[in-house]
Amino acid sequence: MRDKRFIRRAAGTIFANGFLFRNPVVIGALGMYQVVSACYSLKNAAALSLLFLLTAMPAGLVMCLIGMALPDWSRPGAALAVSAMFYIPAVYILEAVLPGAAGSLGFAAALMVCNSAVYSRVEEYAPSHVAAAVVADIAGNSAGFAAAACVTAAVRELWLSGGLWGRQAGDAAGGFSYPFAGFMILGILAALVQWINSRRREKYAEKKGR
Amino acid sequence: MWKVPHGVKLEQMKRPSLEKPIAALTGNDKKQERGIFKLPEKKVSSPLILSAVGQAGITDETDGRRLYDKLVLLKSGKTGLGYAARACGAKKTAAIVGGSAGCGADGKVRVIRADPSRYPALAPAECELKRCGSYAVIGAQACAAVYDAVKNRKPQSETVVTVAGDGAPDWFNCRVKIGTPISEVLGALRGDYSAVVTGSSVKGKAAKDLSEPVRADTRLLLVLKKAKARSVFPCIGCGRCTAACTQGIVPWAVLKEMESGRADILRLPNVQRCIGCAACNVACPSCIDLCAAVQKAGRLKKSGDIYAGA
Amino acid sequence: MCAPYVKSGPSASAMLNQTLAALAAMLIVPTVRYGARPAAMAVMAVLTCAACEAFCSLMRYGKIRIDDSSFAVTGLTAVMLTPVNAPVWLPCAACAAAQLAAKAPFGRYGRPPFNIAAVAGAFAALCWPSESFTYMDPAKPFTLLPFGACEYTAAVSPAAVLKNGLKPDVQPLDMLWGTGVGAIGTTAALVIAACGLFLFIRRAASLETTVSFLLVCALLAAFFPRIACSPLTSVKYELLSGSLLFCSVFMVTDPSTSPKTFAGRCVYGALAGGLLMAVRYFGAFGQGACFAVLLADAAVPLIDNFSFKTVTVFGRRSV
Amino acid sequence: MFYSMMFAALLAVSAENMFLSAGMGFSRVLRAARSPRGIGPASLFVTFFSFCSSVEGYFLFPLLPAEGEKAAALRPAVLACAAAVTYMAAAFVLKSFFPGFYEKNSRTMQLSAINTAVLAIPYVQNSKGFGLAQSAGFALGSGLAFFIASALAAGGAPSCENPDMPKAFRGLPASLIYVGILSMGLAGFTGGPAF
Repeated sequence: MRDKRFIRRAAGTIFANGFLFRNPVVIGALGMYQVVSACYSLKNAAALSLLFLLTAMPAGLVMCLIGMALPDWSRPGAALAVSAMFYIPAVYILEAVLPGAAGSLGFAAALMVCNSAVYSRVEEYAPSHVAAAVVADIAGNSAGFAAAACVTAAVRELWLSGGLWGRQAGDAAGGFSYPFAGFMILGILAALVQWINSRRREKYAEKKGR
Repeated sequence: MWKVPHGVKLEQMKRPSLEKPIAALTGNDKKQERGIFKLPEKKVSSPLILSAVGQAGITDETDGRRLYDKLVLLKSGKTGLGYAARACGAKKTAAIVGGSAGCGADGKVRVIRADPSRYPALAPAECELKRCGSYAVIGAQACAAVYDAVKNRKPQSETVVTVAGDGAPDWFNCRVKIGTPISEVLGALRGDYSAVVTGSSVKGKAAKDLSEPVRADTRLLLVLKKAKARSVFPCIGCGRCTAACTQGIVPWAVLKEMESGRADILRLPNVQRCIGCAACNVACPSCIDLCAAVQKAGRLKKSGDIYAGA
Repeated sequence: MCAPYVKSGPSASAMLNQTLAALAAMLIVPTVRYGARPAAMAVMAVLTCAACEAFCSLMRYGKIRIDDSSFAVTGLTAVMLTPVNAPVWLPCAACAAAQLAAKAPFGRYGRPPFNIAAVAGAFAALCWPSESFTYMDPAKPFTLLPFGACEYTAAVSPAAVLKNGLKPDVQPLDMLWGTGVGAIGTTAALVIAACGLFLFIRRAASLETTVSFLLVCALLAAFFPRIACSPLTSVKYELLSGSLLFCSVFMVTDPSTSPKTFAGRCVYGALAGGLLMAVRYFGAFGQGACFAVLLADAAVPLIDNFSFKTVTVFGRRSV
Repeated sequence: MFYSMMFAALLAVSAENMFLSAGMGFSRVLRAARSPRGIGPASLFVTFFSFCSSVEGYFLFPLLPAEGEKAAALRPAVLACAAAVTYMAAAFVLKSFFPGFYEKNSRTMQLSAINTAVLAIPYVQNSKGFGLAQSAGFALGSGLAFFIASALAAGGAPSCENPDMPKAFRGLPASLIYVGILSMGLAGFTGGPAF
């Protein structure tokens, strides 16, 4: 009973870290390509986030099972291959949810296989942790990726077409959909999260002090 | 590389007033006149001069140090005998002369020219002197005091102070007793001034109150109309500090390195040479205290630990 | 108040103010020719920059603290690079974006690694290409209100004509007087030269950067002419068209974003010139100055490191 | 032939610099910039692996479906598997023949073998219709592009953590903005997104 609660709390912490405090995109600087150059409409962002989750979750679980059995030198390749395997069903599910999304995203979607955020979860974290932790971590990181992607996309779509969810995924237009804008928005987001972290640290220090 | 004359050009506060005659500041004999002291023998010899200098308590005005210490240091110097005349039996003597002024030296004295319009004026001359082994630069007033001490056994009791600055209508030199309050020196001065700076215009410090005594190394009283505060900017990268430095230091790079938090002593060349002349501060358009940074870097380099800059 | 009590050479704020004065002088000719609109644009842009500056300092220090005039320089430079018939909000928006995204994160004047005005120009060119590249023909009749819409006949700037590989129908010497088609501050070559002279004499701008910049541009124009004409004509057209001259005097010479050694500044100027001609030849816009300056600024830290090494290794160790 | 190769390389370095103008594999760039000594080896690895992946792409693309969901699903999977096999082969060879070298560089090697930019090359050369020579040139050029991007990011690092800037922006946020401005400058060449 107690360790159940412990596990739940630990899972909560891991999720929170992945989602905000150690956000893979704005703090870890991982997997920025999709956010920067493809997230100029909310539909793109949603599609990419879904792909992230559907690719990373099963691949992470598999690597959690077999990861330790593999020799070190082959683990990265194996991780890539595994996520490639699970990318195929992910695309079909995505097509069912948002028709035409994968095609219109072009290779922004295709490169989700080797997105360094997915890769770092699957290759570094999963093999050396228990399944519950892996699930919490990947869920948290997917949420974090989705948050970063959606905020970036929302800002840019509002700037470009004054509305949300209106633009068809894939049609690029206007300067603000170029990568530089994505980089700048990400930078400001990253500053925001850093500020939150520093405030947290101060509060923690005060608590320690008292 | 393109040639830039090193050091910085200053509008001279002191030099124009040097042509003026030295007026003795009259009155105030309250200060106790220290008496004639005794010396063992008549004939002038190295130990005699040394003891005379010691007893006269002469301070060298160029760098406020006790002349006795300077001489003894030189005498016991690892490189053998140095400059300080017969006190320590020097081989050579030379006079560092600014501009065309005062080359009344007869043929015996070697004359080193120093450009007085550049700051620091002494640095090139000292570089020349470095080549002839260990040396010391002794101020004219100190030399006069030595003569006084040796010939008629008088301790150093007075010094020559120049009063200059935009707050002083007429600049003048006066011979004052050491310990006279600044206010008495400025007593004769008409004109409104808000700040008085003792010491040089580059490194001197503003006098807290005018009752501060004149010390043996107080050469200049800079009287300023108004103390204008300057705002400090970040480095704007004009590179003037490099041209100003006489020691081949690159102050902007040193500052950048020290700011980076991970100062690497391998990327701090020449900083140990800094003579603290603060010419870089004068040149800096952003009013950054580069000199302090360079000397911090020098200490860091001496201490020798790689990542102490953090 | 503390030592030193004497300074040699102008202070940083004095240099900024001199640049500001030069830019203000640049504003006279357009105001005389086009009425109040350029002045209004300039005022609005400068006010926007000031507002952004105040906002940032408020966010950071909790009080409004503006201790240099670099924001005004940014605003005026950005205005100089916009066509007079462009909407007034264009330079303002560009300046606001540049101030908030490219200056505030890096600190006060001297810290930002990129030329803020160049960021503003590039931002405007990328986000509103049509507004920032439609020029009016000053020869045809026009009505320009200080604010609001204005009627004019559009014309193609010599830079765009060259971009299309054609020969501008204006004599090179006519480009000197600022009667040509182009952005507000970039057409009057003689005024630019005069302001540049002022800045060089007052040591607010470094001559060597401009010289190497112009030299490289001229060489490239002479050896690879875009239009069928003699090398000299090509050089005249390339140098006098677009914002090249303005950039050479007011943008590449900004001390805070240019290298700190003489040799470094020469290399920087050459690099910027090469990049500018590259953007003109292969780029998407006829107006390449801002992009070239941005790319050259990115190389400054490397140039500085290298030149610092050379200074300390081969240079004088001591006097 | 040679000229088209060089032109593709130049393209990869300047206008279509995958790392700076599109932010592909950018986590690797920042990582390399953090330790400037590692930039050289990393970019050598990137060059090698992008060359491999461009060759694979050149030969695999015709075999894969070109249209529809199947393409969207199968292409990436197959190409990724190919890249994984390449990496494993390289790692195995290095490990068995140059163990010391492998020990020192294994991390750098896997990070430069498995990243977005390397796997993007087949798509780029497909969308641009490159021939074999151009693909090879583009791959080599992107190695150089990685080097340049890392060098620029490393050079910008000091100004991204100077003592004068707001605390919140110190470090990564500032360098993200730095790179944003840089890619803005590069956009002047293409006038839009490169890919």
